[in-house]
Amino acid sequence: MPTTIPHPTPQAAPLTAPARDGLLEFRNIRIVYDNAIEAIRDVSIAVPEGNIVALLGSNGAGKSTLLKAMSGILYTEEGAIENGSIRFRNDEVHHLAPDELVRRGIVQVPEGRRVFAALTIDENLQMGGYTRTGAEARERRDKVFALFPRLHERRDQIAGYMSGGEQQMLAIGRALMTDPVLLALDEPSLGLAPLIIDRIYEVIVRLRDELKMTVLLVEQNAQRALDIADYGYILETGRVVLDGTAKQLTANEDVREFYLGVSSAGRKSLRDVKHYKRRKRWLS
Amino acid sequence: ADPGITDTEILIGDVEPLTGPPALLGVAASIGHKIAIAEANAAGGINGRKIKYVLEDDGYVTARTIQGVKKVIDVDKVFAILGISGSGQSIAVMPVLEKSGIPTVIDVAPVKFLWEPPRKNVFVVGQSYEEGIIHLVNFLADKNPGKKWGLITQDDDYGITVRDGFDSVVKAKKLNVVYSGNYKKGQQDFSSDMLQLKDSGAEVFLAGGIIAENIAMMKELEKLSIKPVTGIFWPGRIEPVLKLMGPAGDGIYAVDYVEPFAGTAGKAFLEKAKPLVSEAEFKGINRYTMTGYAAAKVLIAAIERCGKQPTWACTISELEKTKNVETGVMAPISFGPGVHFSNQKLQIMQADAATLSFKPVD
Amino acid sequence: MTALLAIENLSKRFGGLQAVADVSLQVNSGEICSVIGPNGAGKTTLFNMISGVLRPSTGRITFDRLDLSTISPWKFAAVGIGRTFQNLALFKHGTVVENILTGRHTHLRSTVLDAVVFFGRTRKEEIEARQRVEHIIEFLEIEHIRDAVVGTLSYGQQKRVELARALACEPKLLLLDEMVSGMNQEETEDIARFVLDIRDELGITVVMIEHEMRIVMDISDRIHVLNFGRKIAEGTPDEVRRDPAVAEAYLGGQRTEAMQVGA
Amino acid sequence: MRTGDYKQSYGELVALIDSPPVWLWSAVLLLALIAAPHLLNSYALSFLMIILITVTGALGLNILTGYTGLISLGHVGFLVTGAYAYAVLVSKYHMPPLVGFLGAGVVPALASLIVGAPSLRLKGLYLAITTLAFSFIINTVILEMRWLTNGARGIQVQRPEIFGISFDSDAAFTYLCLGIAVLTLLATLNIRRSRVGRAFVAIRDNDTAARVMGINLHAYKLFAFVTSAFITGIAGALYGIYLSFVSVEGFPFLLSIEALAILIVGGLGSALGAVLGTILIVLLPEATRLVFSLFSAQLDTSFTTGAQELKSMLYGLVIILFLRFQPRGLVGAWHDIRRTWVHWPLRY
Amino acid sequence: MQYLIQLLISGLAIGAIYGLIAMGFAVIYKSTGLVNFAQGEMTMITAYIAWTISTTVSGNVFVVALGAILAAILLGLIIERFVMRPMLGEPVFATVMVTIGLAVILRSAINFIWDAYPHGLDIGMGHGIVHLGGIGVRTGQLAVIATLLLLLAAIWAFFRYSKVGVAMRAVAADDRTALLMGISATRVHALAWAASSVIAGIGGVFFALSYDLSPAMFQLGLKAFPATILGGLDAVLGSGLGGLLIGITENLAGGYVGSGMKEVAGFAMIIVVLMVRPFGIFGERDIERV
Ligand SMILES: Nc1ncnc2c1ncn2[C@@H]1O[C@H](COP(=O)(O)OP(=O)(O)OP(=O)(O)O)[C@@H](O)[C@H]1O
Ligand SMILES: Nc1ncnc2c1ncn2[C@@H]1O[C@H](COP(=O)(O)OP(=O)(O)OP(=O)(O)O)[C@@H](O)[C@H]1O
Ligand SMILES: [Mg+2]
Ligand SMILES: [Mg+2]
Repeated sequence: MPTTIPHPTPQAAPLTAPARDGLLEFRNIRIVYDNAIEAIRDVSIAVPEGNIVALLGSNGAGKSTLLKAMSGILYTEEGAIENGSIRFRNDEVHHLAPDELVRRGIVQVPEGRRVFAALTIDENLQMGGYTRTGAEARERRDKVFALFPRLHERRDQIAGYMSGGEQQMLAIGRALMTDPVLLALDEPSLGLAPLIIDRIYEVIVRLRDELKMTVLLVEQNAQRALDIADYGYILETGRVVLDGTAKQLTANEDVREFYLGVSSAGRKSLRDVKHYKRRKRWLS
Repeated sequence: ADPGITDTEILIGDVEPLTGPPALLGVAASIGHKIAIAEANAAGGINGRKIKYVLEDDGYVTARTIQGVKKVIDVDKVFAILGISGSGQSIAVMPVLEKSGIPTVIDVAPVKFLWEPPRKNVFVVGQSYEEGIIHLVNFLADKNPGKKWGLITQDDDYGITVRDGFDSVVKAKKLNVVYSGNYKKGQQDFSSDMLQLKDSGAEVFLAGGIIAENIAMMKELEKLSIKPVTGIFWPGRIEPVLKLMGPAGDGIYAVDYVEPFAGTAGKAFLEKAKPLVSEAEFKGINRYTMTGYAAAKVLIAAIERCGKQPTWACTISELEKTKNVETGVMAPISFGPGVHFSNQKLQIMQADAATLSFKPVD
Repeated sequence: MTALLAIENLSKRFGGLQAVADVSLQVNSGEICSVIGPNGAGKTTLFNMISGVLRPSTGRITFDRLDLSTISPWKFAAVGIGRTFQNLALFKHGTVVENILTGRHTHLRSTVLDAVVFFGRTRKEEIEARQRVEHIIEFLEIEHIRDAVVGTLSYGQQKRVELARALACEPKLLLLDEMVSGMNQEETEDIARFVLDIRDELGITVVMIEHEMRIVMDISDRIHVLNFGRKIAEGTPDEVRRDPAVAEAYLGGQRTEAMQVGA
Repeated sequence: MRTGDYKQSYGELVALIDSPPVWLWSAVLLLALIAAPHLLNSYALSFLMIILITVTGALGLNILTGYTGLISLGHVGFLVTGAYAYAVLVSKYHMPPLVGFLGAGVVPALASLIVGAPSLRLKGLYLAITTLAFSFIINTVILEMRWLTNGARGIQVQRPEIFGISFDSDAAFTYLCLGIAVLTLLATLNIRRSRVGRAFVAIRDNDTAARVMGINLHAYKLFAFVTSAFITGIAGALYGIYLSFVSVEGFPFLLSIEALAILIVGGLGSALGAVLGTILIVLLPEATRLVFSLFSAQLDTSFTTGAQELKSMLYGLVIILFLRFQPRGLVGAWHDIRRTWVHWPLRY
Repeated sequence: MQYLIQLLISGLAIGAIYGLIAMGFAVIYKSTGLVNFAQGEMTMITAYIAWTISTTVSGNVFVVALGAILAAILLGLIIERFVMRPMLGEPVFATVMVTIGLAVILRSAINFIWDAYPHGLDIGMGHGIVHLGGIGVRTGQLAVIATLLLLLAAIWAFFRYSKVGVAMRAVAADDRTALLMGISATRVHALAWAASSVIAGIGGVFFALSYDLSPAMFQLGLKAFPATILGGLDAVLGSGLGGLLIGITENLAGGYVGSGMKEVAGFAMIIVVLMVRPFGIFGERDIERV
């Protein structure tokens, strides 16, 4: 089993309840698709209030699956939680309907933007504020426009025709419309220009620092994520293989090699990548 | 022995549309069969054998009619067949019937193809649409000489037959036809058609619809405030139609070979039927009940004449010997050697909106 | 070096929006070249015009000395232009092998009637196609998923299948739209290696759209920068990195050092 | 447990049937079908005929709707055109039946160009409605061309005689249907594993990408229309012969819907699905009848319309429940069963 | 001239009925992305219920209207809850097929509960004939045209201004993401089914008023579906207008060309219109970006 490496994490025994407690907790959770594909096996993750927690891992590791479980929409893809629980503010929430979860303050920006293509930007935002009253929604919309002026400029445009980056902004803005306590972002930097990523990360940090929002950040761009995160988990094929504070992770040799692309000799050029590479130690 | 017959029972099969809109005809015909059978059974059956009736639904889909007929022949192994669905359907099952050689009396949809040329084992009770039309048009033409004529027909086999009959009288009597319409089966709105009719100034009108179509046409004419002399054919001659036409339906002419229910023969038939069928079935009685009843009577009588051990061959030859069999619902029925069509006598009747019934016209 | 692709004063309007405005650029044979620019700058639109998905509003695209406006869009593949898509455009009910086989379309000849009979020439040509596909699968190291239905694969794997499909067309010019977005470092390294191999071993000219500066700066020979549909800069990675206009419009100052090799 | 078949050569990759058990089962099935006409009574045989004819038609529709993703709500239009082409050529002009069958394929194929060409710009249901319109228009045309088609009177059709072999008996006619169905199945599978089939599927899954791969969308959509109409037309001719009487009324609009139902219930886009779907849809009414007679022998033969209506309600209900629990159709169910079989008793 | 006006009026009247049912199609399509092949049957049930109310409870127009609307709402809700909701998240084709199965059930249910004979819906005013400048029109016909126009305005406002209206479009576009935003897709669907059932049901009742109830009435769905396509599947208003257009075309063709050409004329027009506007007159082009 995986944890043969001596990494300094408090989560030494994965089979027990997590050592840290948080606003949102996944406890020993196991998720199966189609009654056949086991996407998540016994994962425990805690997201403490007011923190940014990064969730890293390669393609197909199960990151998005965890977020789907959190939002209560697994059933739409024939997925089901077979074991374990999800707790929010110490209540079990994994059996709640999606709209109830949103009302309680859990929201996610889904992978791949998923804006309502046929609706205008304004209408997309309105849908974000669906669970809120008219006045609340208007107020929040002004805040979103302040955060992303570009959305304001094009508010009457059909969302489907916007560029990828614009759509990502809209998706985040739409999620903020729900007035969340916990915001989960599934790969927010996907397909965005560096400048925009900077902006979005600034926004994420501000959400934590100024609005005391709790953020669960799923990312491929490990460098960026660990820069702003307080704590991080690394997921591989449905298991947590490593976790620790952002600092600890950044210092870990494997993480540096495989997620940050830096070796002891500093960052290497992609021109010089070798065909045969060192194996990850947690796979040995 | 031939199939379908045991010491105590004799099986008769039938395939009718029992679901969907044409159920109106299929159910009514099957009730007619049932009345005749119940009557015979009450009188001790056919030489001691009770008649059992096997009925299949074809939903008015030709392929299912074929399967239904094969089922009653092959699986239920009936002794004889009655009825059989619409005209297209009975034409399509002809090869199956002929090949099997089973005695068959058709009553629902008398079309020429079924008896021209005569098939050895198939008999048809009724009258052809063409003859019906010719009779009606001749009657109306004699009564309304020199008038302008209008006609509308359905775009199917039935419609063409009606049209051909009409055309033959037009030619013979040199009628002045000012409107000739042709509507698509299933059409529900007749406003433009009736407007055209009005525009043409037609004074005598042949409504070639079936049921709902005729009602819609009459109501449309009422809206346009014209009331030509109108004639309809037997498929649409059922009493509830008059209620729906309201005053617009008063005085329309119809042609048929079965007795109207308002006449003495009709009343007597209803009297007889009442104790033999359920209440729901009694409500389902219409003219097709009479055609079904008559055919069943003829068949039962033929089997009966075969005595203790009826066979197909005997039944067929006895059917052929049918001579002036009284059924009480239409003129006496006769077949003959090589004549497998009973060629019923026609009569004209007229609608009376006050009593919601058709009354014979002499 | 000859220009494989020459674009002159190309523009595209969508209603009131000028998505690409008066862009001219050249891509030489054997180059790896990148197009970068902020979101909505018109990069994908540019690719769409080069690959025949959209017709330009004005301007000219010359490929291999052929004016592309003179041929039907579906012939672009036969001329030698292959591409991948920003948001994955796979045939998601088919297996990996089938998807890649579809890429061989222009190299096969059989008609409907041949297909019905599936004998002789048709059979031979199909077998040959499969042989080639196996080579591509080997080249891109996706043997383990060759029979999987594409829709069930992870994003990174799907991207690789798309690349394989484009290679099956045997293009002279390969357009890659955000190949490594959504990939982690390790997978990015793999793709970088493949792109280099594609150029070096297969001799295919590559144009990439990327937001991931590591790959852009590390492996491109030339970079073109678009902003609001216009070209604002062009040059080697070093030139572009230092260009203040690019920094302001796109890179956003503070992280450029991190992209320096060896930093 | 079988662990898989390892291929030795590239040639094996294109084989239609690549494992010995499948060969075995196909052979057994074919033998069973050949024996069937001598074992079944004519009622059961009529189901077999209908199934074989319907399979042919469903495979035709499958090329257009299942493979290429062009929904047709008017496929009965091709069916009726094929039936009339055969009836006119053979019954009216006394051509040999082979010519009739050829005409039954070619005439609908030509007609499909008339629908297909203007529909190239249309997608999804917008295309579906033009096919629907086509089927209604074709009915009107047939009814109007009385000199050729006898209008609403319809045309009698005899069972054919080809190369001196009479297909008059039910058994012989079943063989004819079987032969054509098997050929159609082979043709469909061959198309599917070739360049053309892949192009069809590519158009269905992503037309932009298909075009970038060098697929001429217009041409291939028309190919799909033509191939599909050709096969459907042949099925139409067989159906006409089976009915022994070709008339517009014998080909109600309902058949178009039923054909789609077959594909969906079978599993869209799969030839095997089309076959399984046909069997289910054709036999379902019979099955509901049997269920009914189980409950009450009296209900079944009594002629209260109520019982008949209940029967068709049961039919609808079965379809709904089936799709509820097996939305990917019979093919999906088949895959699930196979997976369970291979993996049992391990779950994942 | 009078001939033409007469044709136009009856065209509008039947077209308004098509339009109402077409709007029923469009409402469901717009919020669930499905074509409801049972629309004609649902329309028919509402009309039959109205008839039953008029013959057993009261022939008063308001009683019948209220009863029919309530019945239609209930019907829509029941179907959504027990037939459609279990199919949530399943492939579109399978779900559409379920509506076909539903149509079979409803059609048989109608024949089971009522009979195959035609019935006239007689609620007093509908059958009255008024003469406008020498042209006879039934009051029911005038009423259906007015109702359609009223509903068109109401629905336009609903989709334009109400949050729920926008939510319907959002759910149709991407129900999973709508769920993530806290929009209860099931509630939106239920609303859509109820609304569609009512709108189409009104069309059915008017049809029964102007013509008759008969087991063939479900075929109205087959007439209205093309109208929906003509107007644009996702355009509720467009569908209403599409119905009017088809009604008028059919009547003009019937009045000037010949009655056999009625249906063909309607379809021919649809084909011609789709050649020019592939997504219907008011439909929105699919948003496709690569
Ligand atoms: N709807 C589904 N049905 C079946 N399997 C699924 C489904 N969605 C995901 N999976 C499987 O579950 C596993 C985890 O997928 P998930 O999308 O959660 O990964 P991820 O970590 O988000 O990857 P990525 O970085 O590519 O987004 C994968 O193996 C995937 O194939
Ligand atoms: N089919 C279309 N119709 C209307 N507008 C479009 C269309 N395609 C693109 N646009 C618009 O053109 C502009 C350029 O889009 P494009 O997709 O080319 O940007 P991009 O540079 O690829 O951005 P990104 O990096 O985010 O992918 C955007 O503002 C977009 O909204
Ligand atoms: Mg993911
Ligand atoms: Mg782009």
